[in-house]
Amino acid sequence: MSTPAEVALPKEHEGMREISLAQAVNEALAEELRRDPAVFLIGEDVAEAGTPFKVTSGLVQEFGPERVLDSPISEAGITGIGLGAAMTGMRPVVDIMFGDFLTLVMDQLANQAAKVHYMSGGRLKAPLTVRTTLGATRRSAAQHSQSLHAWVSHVPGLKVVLPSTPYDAKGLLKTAIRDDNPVVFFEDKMMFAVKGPVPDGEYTIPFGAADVKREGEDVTIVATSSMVYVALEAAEQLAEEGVSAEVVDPQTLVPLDRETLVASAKKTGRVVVVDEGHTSYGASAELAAVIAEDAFYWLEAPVRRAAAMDVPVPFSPVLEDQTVPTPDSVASISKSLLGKA
Amino acid sequence: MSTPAEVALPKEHEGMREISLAQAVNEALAEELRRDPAVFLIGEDVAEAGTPFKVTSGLVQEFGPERVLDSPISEAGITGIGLGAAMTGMRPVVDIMFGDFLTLVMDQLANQAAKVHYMSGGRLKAPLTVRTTLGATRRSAAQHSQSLHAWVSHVPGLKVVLPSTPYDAKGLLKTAIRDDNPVVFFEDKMMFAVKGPVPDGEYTIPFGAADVKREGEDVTIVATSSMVYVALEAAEQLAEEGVSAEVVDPQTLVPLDRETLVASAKKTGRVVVVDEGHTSYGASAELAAVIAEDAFYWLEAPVRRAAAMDVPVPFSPVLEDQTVPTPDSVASISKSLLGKA
Amino acid sequence: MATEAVPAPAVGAELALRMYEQMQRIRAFEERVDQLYRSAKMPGLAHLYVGQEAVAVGVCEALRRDDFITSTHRGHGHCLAKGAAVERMFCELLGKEEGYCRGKGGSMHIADHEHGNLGANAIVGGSTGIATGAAFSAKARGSDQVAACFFGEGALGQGVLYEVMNMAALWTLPVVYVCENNSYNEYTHYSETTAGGLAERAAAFGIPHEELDGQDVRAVYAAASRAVERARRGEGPSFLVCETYRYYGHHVGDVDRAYYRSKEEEEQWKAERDPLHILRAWIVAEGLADEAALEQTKASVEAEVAAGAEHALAAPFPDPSEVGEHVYAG
Amino acid sequence: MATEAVPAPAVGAELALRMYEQMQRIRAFEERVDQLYRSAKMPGLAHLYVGQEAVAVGVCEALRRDDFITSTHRGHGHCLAKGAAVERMFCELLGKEEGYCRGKGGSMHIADHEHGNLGANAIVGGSTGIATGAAFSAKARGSDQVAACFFGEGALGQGVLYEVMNMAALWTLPVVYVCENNSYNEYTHYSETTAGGLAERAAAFGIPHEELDGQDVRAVYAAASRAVERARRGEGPSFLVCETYRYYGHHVGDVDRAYYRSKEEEEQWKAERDPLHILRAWIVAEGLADEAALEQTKASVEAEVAAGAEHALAAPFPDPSEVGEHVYAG
Ligand SMILES: Cc1ncc(C[n+]2csc(CCOP(=O)(O)OP(=O)(O)O)c2C)c(N)n1
Ligand SMILES: Cc1ncc(C[n+]2csc(CCOP(=O)(O)OP(=O)(O)O)c2C)c(N)n1
Ligand SMILES: [Mg+2]
Ligand SMILES: [Mg+2]
Repeated sequence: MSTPAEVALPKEHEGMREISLAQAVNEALAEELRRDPAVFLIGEDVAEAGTPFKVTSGLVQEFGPERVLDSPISEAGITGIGLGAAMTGMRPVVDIMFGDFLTLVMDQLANQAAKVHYMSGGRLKAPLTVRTTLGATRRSAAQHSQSLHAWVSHVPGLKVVLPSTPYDAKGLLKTAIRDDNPVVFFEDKMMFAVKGPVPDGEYTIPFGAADVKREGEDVTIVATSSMVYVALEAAEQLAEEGVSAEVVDPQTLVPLDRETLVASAKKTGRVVVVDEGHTSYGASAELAAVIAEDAFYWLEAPVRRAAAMDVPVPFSPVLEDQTVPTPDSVASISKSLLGKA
Repeated sequence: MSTPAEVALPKEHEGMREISLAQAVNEALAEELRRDPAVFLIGEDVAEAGTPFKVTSGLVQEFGPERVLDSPISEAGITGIGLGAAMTGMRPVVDIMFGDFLTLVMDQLANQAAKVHYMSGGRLKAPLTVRTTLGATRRSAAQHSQSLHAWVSHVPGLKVVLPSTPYDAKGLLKTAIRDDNPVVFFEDKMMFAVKGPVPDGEYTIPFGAADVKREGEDVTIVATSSMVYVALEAAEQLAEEGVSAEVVDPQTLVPLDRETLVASAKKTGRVVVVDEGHTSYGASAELAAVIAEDAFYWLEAPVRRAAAMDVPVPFSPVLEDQTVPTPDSVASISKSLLGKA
Repeated sequence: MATEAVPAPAVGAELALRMYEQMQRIRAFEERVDQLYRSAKMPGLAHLYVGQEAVAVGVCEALRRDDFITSTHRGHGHCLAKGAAVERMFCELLGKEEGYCRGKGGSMHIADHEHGNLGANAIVGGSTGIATGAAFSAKARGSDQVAACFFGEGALGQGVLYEVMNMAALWTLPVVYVCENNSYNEYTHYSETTAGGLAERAAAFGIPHEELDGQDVRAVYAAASRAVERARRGEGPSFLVCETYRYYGHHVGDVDRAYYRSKEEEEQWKAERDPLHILRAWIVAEGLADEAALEQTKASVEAEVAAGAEHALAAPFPDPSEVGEHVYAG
Repeated sequence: MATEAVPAPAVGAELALRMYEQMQRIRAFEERVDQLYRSAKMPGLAHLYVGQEAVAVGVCEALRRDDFITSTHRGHGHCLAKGAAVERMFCELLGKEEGYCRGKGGSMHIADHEHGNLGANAIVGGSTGIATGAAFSAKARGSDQVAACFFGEGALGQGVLYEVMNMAALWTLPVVYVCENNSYNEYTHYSETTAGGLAERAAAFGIPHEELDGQDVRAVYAAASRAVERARRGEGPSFLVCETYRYYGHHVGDVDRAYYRSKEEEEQWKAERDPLHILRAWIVAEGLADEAALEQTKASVEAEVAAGAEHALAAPFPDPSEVGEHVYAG
């Protein structure tokens, strides 16, 4: 996302603290490590360094180097080891530092982890969580900026989670770790510092339930991960112009809550899908296709996509900033659907 | 595809021979090897064995083991070597035996080959062709039956080709080898024996031009690779019931000929997309989304997808056969769009 | 560096006869698979283990039931050697509901979790991560289980093997890597695809290794026992290179093999280095059993195999509705 | 097996002074990059090469202009050593149109095809395939070009390295693998991530290898010359392990390093094993130049670097419309 600014989220509860998304993830990991001796973390620089994003800081101190393991730079190997451990009684959380390195683990994820339950006729299972990142505009160039969630979403047997707020991240990550299936959990690097309210106590968030981040009547903006903030900012802009936008966050791409998405589309009749993956053959295509199919007779205008440009992410800021959806671009597409170009 | 039966294709020319798709690919490779000393083939068992599908038979005899290389079982390694050779003056054709093994080369393809031209500001280039396979119903189970073209189609910088006939395969493969970009070329394993007319002389087929395999008025069936045969059989069935179906083969998913697809959709007002990849987050989602967006005001019914089930491909024939689109299922979806359920 | 010369447990009569029976069972099973294919009764293809029986049996006899194995596309022998039943295996190969994987896996994905078989694998080298992870888990759970990871010499081409061997060595994981060198990667001789030595690949990570005659089940058993006990004692991984040979083609359809290996080579292995002959001769020479008793064993496993195949042929397919089941657990 | 002891070309005055200048250029460049970062004038991060200069310079001086190199995330030193101009490099690091990649690559993807630099790479081990493929191409085209493949010891964790080393050995490709062991994979000491030896990883494939002092540019040059000439003669790959050290953090933002390495360790390397000190002392002792002349060289590259940075700061960004260009060639 291009604007990591904190956005006041609609949700407000009692007994909430304001913590960052990085802290929320850290708490989820710590709580699950405490709760279940089968849980362990493995990844590059996850122990003393706490990852480059400082997401796992402090965990090795509490749980020791046997449960928080610094690994060699072997993404395929650690995912394979995580899988074998998952198949034999453990609940590994594998840290793949940049989502761009999913390229290296697709065999372990797609050919092995995703299929073992099915191929064994339900007799083996792989309760494996892979945490990784997505998102551009960090000036990290083409190999450290990709949002590759569409790939894993295309693989039956994997579940795919894209939280947008600290609250969601914590609750969904705990669900992921307890799930008996391989789950790929994407965190936007630009979101780690974003703060939001998180309750003190224990909670989990179920998979397959989209969350309406803002209610509205005129247009539906379906947005994933940090694009939720872009959508909310766009909704603010639109509100100033008298347009009421509903922002829907699918939260999990697999399983997908088609019902909530389609219900919102039917209500507003106009939909923009915002996602930070490349546009073509991206997650936004599936979301758009599902809505265009199921809400067909309710739509007043074509479903539009605002996703990343179909270019490798360039380094130069003047170029990179153009490649991602922005509040302005989302607001302007939304208005065009309402004939207010 | 479930029905590898030969289907009479509409195209008829003078001076044609009937050859199999395997032979057509073989001819394309031989001609390009003859034409350009920079071309070489590398892959597992491509030399004396001629691949398990006998597609490269005879080439090592003509071109020698320096240009037709049996490699170790190192998919990532040979793709990386192919890339380095491509960047320094060669035109490698890398053979990835089963499309399922693309899992192992995604880093070389997506992080390296796809991006090198862009990342270098246009100063380096990678004229690399990767030939691989797709398609189920060969009783090969979950790790030898996938159709993973959606993944590579999502990566800007790669071109993606899915030929359906011997004629197309030959012309498109020659274009791929001459292209200055990395191209992933998918052949359906079940199609190798399918025969079709191929002219004697030299020809190439441009990328980005969809081919209308059958003209019709009532419904458009967009179909990729061997699904074209399924679509044509469905069209035959529909014709018997008085429904005129148009069958459009995109031929290249990247670049995509949106115009031809959308024009057909506008003409018929009803579209089914048939693809052998899994449905969710698959290539069919992009094709459906593009059509639903651009032909929105012409559509009489939602764009429907007939793609592979979202399950790992099961071994047992009674299960596997259910996972893929069939002429019956495509015809029945088409009829439902016309209110003839 | 070789695995230390801890004295291998002696092979007594009971063990020798069990190994003989298991090897015969594998051979009979595989020969029946070939017939099923040739009579078009089996869907798809299969990669037969005939000729390599001593490796699977020698290693698995050194393991406990609760130890793990991971296997390959050529996995029937490993599966039987680890304790699977002939009948349920045939059911799997024929895509029947009673199969180990309810017909969903087939030959290349057969798994038998009751006996610790975490599955055959159709990706060359694809189970090396799983085996190493199972060893990690055994250690993390404080159990003394061991994982044996079978793969062909072709898997030395897959990078992930080196990644996991490094971690197995670093973290002293209880895993035994079993490289079955049958000289061929499909249709290409391994000397055309493999630089340097085979055992050296493990030596690079400081992993103890042995090269041994994979046709002599007693040699395999002895080396495997050393490696397994080493792992169980918490001393980490080992690597065994077993020289062996497959008698049939790469898969059942590979019948014209002259372009990649000679009839003489095949005949020589069968005549001089057949694992069943070698063990049988030793049993008889040692007086542990006579020819008649061994013939009796052979006849009995052949009957078991024939009955198993018949049963499987008659068994029902899974209900078509199962296609959508088991995509997700829970 | 070490690379054969062919006598290394002697380092004369001209070469010594050129190497000194190149090393100074790299150091001055990197120190300026650090300043640019700290004054918030550079977008993103950069991984500085300070401390490792002798490796890039020693290897690249053994190469011809038309030889290839591939580089890493820590790639500025390689790029300069292979002949790149300071000004265009700064332009790239600042995302400017005049940069080697028109600002599209940045620090981690800087490439200079005019001097055979096929690119830095932000995937650890990511360029090992490219380098080996460039060597393949050199051989296939009948040229006598050589490819040098730089990587950190962390890349020994990546499987693809083993895949391509196997093929380089099998096909006697003219590639020199240069492993720069600076002891750290980011924030983790390599002994925690690396089992066995480093050079043994190449030995497994029968690749000749040498372990050497990466702070002594003459030692690097000598070993690289042997390896390069061997490759040029058609005798295949070599593997060099260069012991070295990075003075700065893993990247410019890594300033609090106490949790993973001590100040003493850092100071000791700087005081006792600085590659510039070592070369300078030798040059003076041999009477090839005096301190004043060397100071003069230093001042002149520092001026060049300062001017290059100023130029780049003032240079224009690419036109925004370029974002959609260069996705596809042709
Ligand atoms: C990653 C991968 N690449 C290629 C193949 C195709 N393939 C199947 S078996 C085989 C040869 C394996 O040789 P080896 O490992 O020696 O086992 P063997 O067949 O001799 O038992 C190949 C290349 C595959 N299944 N997986
Ligand atoms: C495949 C991959 N995994 C992880 C990273 C993140 N990362 C960047 S540099 C680095 C450490 C590299 O260590 P080494 O290879 O020794 O090089 P050095 O930084 O010491 O020069 C890591 C883990 C990466 N860029 N690529
Ligand atoms: Mg073999
Ligand atoms: Mg290092």
